[in-house]
Amino acid sequence: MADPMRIRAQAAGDKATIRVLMSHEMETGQRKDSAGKTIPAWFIQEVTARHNGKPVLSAEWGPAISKNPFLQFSVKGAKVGDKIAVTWKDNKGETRTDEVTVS
Amino acid sequence: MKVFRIISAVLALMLAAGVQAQKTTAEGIAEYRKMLEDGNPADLFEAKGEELWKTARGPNKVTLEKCDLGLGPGVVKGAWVQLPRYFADTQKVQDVESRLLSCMATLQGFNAEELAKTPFGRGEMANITALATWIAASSRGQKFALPQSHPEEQRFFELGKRAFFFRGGPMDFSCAGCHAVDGQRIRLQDLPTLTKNPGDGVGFAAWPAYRVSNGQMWSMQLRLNDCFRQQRFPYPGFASDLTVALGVYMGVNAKGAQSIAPSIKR
Amino acid sequence: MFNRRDVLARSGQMAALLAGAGLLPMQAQAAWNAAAFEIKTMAELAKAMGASAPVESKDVVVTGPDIAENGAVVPIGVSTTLPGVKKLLLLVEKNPSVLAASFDVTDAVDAAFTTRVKMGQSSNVMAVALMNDNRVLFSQKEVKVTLGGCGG
Amino acid sequence: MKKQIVLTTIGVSLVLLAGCATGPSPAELDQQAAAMIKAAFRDQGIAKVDRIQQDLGQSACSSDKPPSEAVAKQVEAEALASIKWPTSGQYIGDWRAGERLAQNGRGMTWTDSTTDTAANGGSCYNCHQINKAEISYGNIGPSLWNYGKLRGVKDVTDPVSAAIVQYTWGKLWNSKAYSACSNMPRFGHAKLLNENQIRDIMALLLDPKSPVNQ
Repeated sequence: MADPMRIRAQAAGDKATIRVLMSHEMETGQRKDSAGKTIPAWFIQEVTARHNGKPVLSAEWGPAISKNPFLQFSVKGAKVGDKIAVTWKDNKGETRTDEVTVS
Repeated sequence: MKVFRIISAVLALMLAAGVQAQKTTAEGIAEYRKMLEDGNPADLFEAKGEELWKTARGPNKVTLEKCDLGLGPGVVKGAWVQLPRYFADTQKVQDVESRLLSCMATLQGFNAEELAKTPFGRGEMANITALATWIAASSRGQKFALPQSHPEEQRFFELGKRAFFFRGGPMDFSCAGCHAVDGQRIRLQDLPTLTKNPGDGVGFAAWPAYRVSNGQMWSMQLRLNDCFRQQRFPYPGFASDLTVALGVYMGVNAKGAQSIAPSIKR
Repeated sequence: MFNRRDVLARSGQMAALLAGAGLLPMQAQAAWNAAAFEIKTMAELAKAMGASAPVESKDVVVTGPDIAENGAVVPIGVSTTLPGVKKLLLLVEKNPSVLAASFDVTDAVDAAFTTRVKMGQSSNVMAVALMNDNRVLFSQKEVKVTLGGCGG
Repeated sequence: MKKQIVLTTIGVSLVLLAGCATGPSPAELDQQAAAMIKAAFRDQGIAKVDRIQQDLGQSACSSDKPPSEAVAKQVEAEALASIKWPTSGQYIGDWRAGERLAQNGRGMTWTDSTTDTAANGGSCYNCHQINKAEISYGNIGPSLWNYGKLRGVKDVTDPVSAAIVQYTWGKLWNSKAYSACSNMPRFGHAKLLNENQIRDIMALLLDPKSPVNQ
């Protein structure tokens, strides 16, 4: 199973800044191993976020996003104590969701 | 007409960009590094390390919570900035990774020799790196103060110093060749002076670090291992006396330097 | 410096890119948009022309370092303060696949996203805003990728 | 592992023998350090443990103090005598190939598959500014921008340039001939680069047509 994400959600004014680190190889499918064999592509394709269960963000990624991806965005109206959940899904169909409380 | 307006706006922007590009290379690199500081993937390894410390594992199915990192069983905070140090139970000077080998063997029942032979980034070695990352992070902001009271600690400092200046290999390189003079660079990479305290969060006080070039978490053992690779030396044993002695030399020299580990590096 | 023809050519390329990527006109996407991420080169894109010409706009912002010490991790932000933005795209011109990321903008989030991309070489990076009224606005910035370390 | 344990034990007993107050003498520490270094390394790929057997120059330059003048002179004399001058007196190759070698920092590590010089770069930009167009350069060595031009080289075959051409070849072949503890590798002597590769780097530095001399 994939390692957990690290999510920080900090409220400031009328919104909360969300910073996410995801544990993922983000293999492009263009690299070769030491034996000269192409390493198959393996990367996160979809990222979604929910604020207290309501979808607020959806993104599509390609393999150009760096290994162990970082994403920062702001959710309007999110207050201290609210829940922010982030989900990713990769091209192998693996998925992971983690949730934090806004502080 | 609209097109012309757009074009002139674009040209104005291009001119502005031209002025901006006057920045020096060093300033540009500094700006790049600054941008990466917030959101260091080392956090992922730190979290994994904490989890591993508290999880019952190994043949004995116990946690590492009774492991003594030098400040007493289970004390993690503050331990990092006093390592490597002498441990009476093993009668050895040990760095954090050497010490983790001992704890994983005696408490959890792992085979230390097998662990030490595991390649970096694989299996239990990846776990040791994550543990070291968390242990280092637990002393973030503290100043290095390696003990030098035990004769073995003093001896390891002297041995480490000699190893630091040891010149060899097909390119005649030593640690000192790149890390004994202020202000030196390889390509654009600044080289910390490790024969003295190079400053807060520089050199010894910056590792473990997340390496963006390969997306790996690098412990001090791996850092030294790759230094020797680049020096064109043969392969140094994991947690060997040589690598621990180099840690003592650099750590003692870094006395008073504030630890920022885990950091993020090129 | 860019002359008028370059600017127009760039707009044309941008339009071609977006049309080829199935992003112009706007379409509902249920699944990951494979076509968008399969675009390999600007030349390939030049074949398919269409849609309203994208224009550079100072209201669309792409942020990033002037110099990246390592192309494996280049921090890039895309944002706009304009109302009525539907999607924000992050493009790296000289990557094998130019589209790096696409963000759907809802009322619940700021149209501002920061992530990190891989760059194989020095290149322009672009933020592209697809607006509700079908305008396409973009801005760009050059990022130099240097060779760091010993190269060994 | 076994070896290390034995060595540690020896180390501890040495400390005990020397008495609690003083600890081992500098000479004893030198010996212990040598043993520690020997015990730590193992072969990996092309990087064999014989690489840490030091020659005179390496051991003379392995402390925080420079060697005595006599030793330095000896190292330099031996290095100078070791220089192989180019066959048929041909010193200059192709600066374009030289630039590629200067950019290339690869070769000779345990992750490289061969010690063949064809697999190696010159690593020049790691330590030197050379062509100003390359902004990513190191500063452990001096800037080599305008190397030939500053030294008045207008024609590399002109006898007035012979001295600087020969010195440059010698420096690339065995840098220790001119400075016993030079940080620069001995590219020819240590078989890091072959004659043709050194000719190409010579051209990068000395050819009036090279971008370095514009």
